[in-house]
Amino acid sequence: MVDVARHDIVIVGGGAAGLRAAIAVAEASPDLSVALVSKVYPMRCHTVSAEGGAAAVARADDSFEMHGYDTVKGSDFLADQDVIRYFVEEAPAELNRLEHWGCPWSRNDDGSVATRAFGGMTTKRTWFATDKVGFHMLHTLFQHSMRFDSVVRYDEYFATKLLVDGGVCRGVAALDIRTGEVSAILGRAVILATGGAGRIFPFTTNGMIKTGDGMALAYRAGVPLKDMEFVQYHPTGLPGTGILITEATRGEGGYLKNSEGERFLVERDYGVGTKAELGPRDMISRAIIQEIEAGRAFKGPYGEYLHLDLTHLGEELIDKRLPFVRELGRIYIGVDPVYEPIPIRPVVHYMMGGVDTDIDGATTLPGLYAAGEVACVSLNGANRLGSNSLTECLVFGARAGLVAVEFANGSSAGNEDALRAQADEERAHIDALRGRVKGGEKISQLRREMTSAMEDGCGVYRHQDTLRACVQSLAQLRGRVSDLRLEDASRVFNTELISALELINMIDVAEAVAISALDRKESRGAHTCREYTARDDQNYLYHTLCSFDPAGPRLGKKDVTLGTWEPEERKY
Amino acid sequence: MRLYTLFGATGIVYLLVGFVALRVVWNLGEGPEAWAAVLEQLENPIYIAFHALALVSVVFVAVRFFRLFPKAQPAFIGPVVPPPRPILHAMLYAAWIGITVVLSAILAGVIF
Amino acid sequence: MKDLLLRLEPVIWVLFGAGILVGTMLITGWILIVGLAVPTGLVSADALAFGRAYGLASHFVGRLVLLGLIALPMWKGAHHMRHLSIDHGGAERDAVVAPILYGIATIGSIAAIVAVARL
Amino acid sequence: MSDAKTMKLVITRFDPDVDAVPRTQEYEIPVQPDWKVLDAVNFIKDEVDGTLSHRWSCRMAVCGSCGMMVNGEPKLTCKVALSDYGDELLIEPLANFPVVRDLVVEMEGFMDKFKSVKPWIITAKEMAAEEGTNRQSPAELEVFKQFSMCINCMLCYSACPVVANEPEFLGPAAIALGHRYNMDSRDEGQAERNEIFRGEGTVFSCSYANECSEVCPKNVDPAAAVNQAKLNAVIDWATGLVIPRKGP
Repeated sequence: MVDVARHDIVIVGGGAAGLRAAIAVAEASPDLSVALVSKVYPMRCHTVSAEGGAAAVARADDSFEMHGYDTVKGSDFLADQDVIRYFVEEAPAELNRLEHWGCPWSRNDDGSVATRAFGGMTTKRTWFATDKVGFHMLHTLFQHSMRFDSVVRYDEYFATKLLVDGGVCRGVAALDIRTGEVSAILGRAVILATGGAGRIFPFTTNGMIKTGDGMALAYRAGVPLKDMEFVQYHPTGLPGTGILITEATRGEGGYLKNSEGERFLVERDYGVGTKAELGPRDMISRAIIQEIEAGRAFKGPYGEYLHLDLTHLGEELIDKRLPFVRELGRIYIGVDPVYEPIPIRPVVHYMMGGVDTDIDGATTLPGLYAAGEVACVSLNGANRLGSNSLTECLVFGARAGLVAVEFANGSSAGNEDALRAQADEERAHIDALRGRVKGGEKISQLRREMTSAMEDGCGVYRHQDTLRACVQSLAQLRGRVSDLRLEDASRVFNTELISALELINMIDVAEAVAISALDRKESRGAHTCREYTARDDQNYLYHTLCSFDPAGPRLGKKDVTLGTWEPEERKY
Repeated sequence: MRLYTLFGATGIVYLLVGFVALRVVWNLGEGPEAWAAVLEQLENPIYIAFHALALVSVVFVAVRFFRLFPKAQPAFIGPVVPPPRPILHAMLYAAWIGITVVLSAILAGVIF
Repeated sequence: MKDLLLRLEPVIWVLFGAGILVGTMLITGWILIVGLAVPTGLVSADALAFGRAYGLASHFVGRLVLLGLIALPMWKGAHHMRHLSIDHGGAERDAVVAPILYGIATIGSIAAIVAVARL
Repeated sequence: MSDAKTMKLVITRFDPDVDAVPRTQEYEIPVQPDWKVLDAVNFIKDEVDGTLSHRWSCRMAVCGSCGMMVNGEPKLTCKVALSDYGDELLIEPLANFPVVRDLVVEMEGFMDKFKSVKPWIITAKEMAAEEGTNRQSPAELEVFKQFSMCINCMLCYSACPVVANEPEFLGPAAIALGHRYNMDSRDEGQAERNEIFRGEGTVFSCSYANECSEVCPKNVDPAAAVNQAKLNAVIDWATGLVIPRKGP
């Protein structure tokens, strides 16, 4: 029988959203025990790679109204407007807290926090700590969380299943990577904060760990995934590695140029108007692809690319505000941006979609909450604005934490035997997978097939026929993944086993993305169909829901919450 | 061998230099005969070789430590703000060379 | 002994720091002239004739300089040798090594005080 | 990419379930000219030997997972190019840590040290979120910013000769972190941390070998932090009072 650990709140994921939720619980109810379950040590979580900044109204020339409007327009009117309103109003307090907890925000000369311009934002409202904002926020949150004794960390524990009793989520089964043992980590509420799933694509800014685990966990427990077709391509990734070159490069005044040396966003009409390089990400990514298709791109060993030119900004500004970009350029592509333009191309960056939640982070499964990139609280709609997501992790991480406390206080612990039995079952399942040498499919091979199917079907521009092919390939892969071959039979730090479990998760998530995309026959935000080029509010102003079914995903709809801002043509 | 090991190893030389100097000064207090005797001892090749090694050691220590020392100064020590690192680095060299020149001049009978 | 050492760490570290910084500055000229130039005849031995040497050394400033250039390098030496010992597999023997080394430096320093005081 | 060449990687293997002591295994693999060392290890894991265990994630030198000994030197493997080395490469787990499996080292001791320096803002009175932010001049930020850049990759522990012989030594990264908070104008916890820094196996155990700073992939310069912390601890000890805080 598996070991059982009892807590009050179980949080899965140690990045910004998970840590913020843990801190919220610990501050509000020091007597509640929090389990923080994370497959990597918290400081390794992918929040660490965020670069550009976190948005919140900070200046006199700004307002909640403006931040809200920018966000809803950026979302192509698919965001829920009650969520946006709550978000913009809470954002400043959340970033203030980070400041109080020690985040080394960059400063103005008078000692106030400095802000920079970002894509799709009308004014400078992006708080930053040079260009390592995610890194500093994550470390600040992690270090601050250490002061709370009620937060018990389960570092390098891989959650593989949600434990549900009486229709209420009451814990997770988790694999201790270190020992190979599965245990039941129980609580009266569970918060998912595992982040995104960029690794379902071959070319992504995301770290190796971003495999959509939380999405898959909720999905298989019957919770729908929402708006999965909206995958954000960041306009500026390094060819080859996909390493992110922050939008802050453009916020600080950088130019995008084609092979003719032309600032195409200014010279040609891509709908971004005077915003030029500071247009929203979906539009700029499309513009880059069109430039490539028009033959105005450079050719390199990793495909065609354009230039991000910072040379006019000068060494001093680059060293002061974009030192990480300079480091990344030099190390990973051999280009010093002070003297040469950086080669870039659009790269998968962020999942707008995720586990369907309401404004509280509550899912359709009682006792289960989600926050951060794993969730789709519907702040980002069809396209997220850069620098809203770090703030989202804080605002909705905190809210999910507090609402989960309320739920836990009114909820029982559930039937421990029943929960343990589910974890026992999970252990048997994992034991059968470990060292399964009789299998015929290679992990890396299936992963390659999955990512290439996703690239072909779910790129910046989508075709109905390639999308259909993608859906078919993924359905086939879902079958083949049950015949994985694993060579490593050891229980100790078996990363091959983790890779297998991650692959299974990714295929589920990828299928939800492809099927949702095939169903939306319009172009909105990041979802752009070649055959259906216009936005169609008549037929498609709704959230797509995708639910798990052993026979294949089922689709549903959910209304968009409108309010202040009426959908209008998205023109900058 | 790592450079820091060599740096630590100069400790042996320093300890011995201290004791040799102690012996010299001690003998000065004993009177002219003892003084003459110790000066004669210093002419022994072993002593000369040792002092040559000691000279190499102090130069090595100075070059390495004057580079490391400035960054060991916090940006402020209570109310005191130390000079910028390159300036502190230069000041250490200036002090070392200055003191050495003056002390050598005195000991060599050039001044005083 | 271990507790005493721990409590004295700041003092020892300051003496070590002074040894490496001030000690180096004072001892260089001494080595050049007394250790090398005079014994090799590069500088006339008259410079260190008893009368002149005694006169310089017994001056108030002379005593201080001599005390510095004798005692401070000893602390630099003792502390560095202790670390050298630890860095080469000697964490265990440190309980013996450290008191011996610092003991030598202490005795040397007291002797130095006596040596310059009786001039 | 073309012009692939073949390279031999000698990797330390250790599975506590099977091996009494670590052994080495050789892999001949095709490598690309623009690969980092990590890419080669990943290639082996994915295509040659699924039983090899190592940690990695961000592959952009910021998550701190992939530290290993490369030809005897602690390196962040996603940051160092294969082309910096010859045709053969020796890859071992980070030195001075117990090994869990293959290239995976035990981090718990490090995490305990990390927490022991109280790496959070300590103030007599907490500010409410609605009160806005503290004022901190760019110069005040500059004082500690460098020390806040540590990614906890632990290379400095592998390079430190003191850690090698005194595993309990608090070590470069943890001391640098404590010092980072001590030097933050928003913090009032210096007295508490200086008390910690005067304890056994902390700042005064450092022999200023400077090796930590030599290997640090993020130019944190932990040796500077440790030695600044020494001076502060001495002053704090000498005055017996909290250091009067004053920015530059």
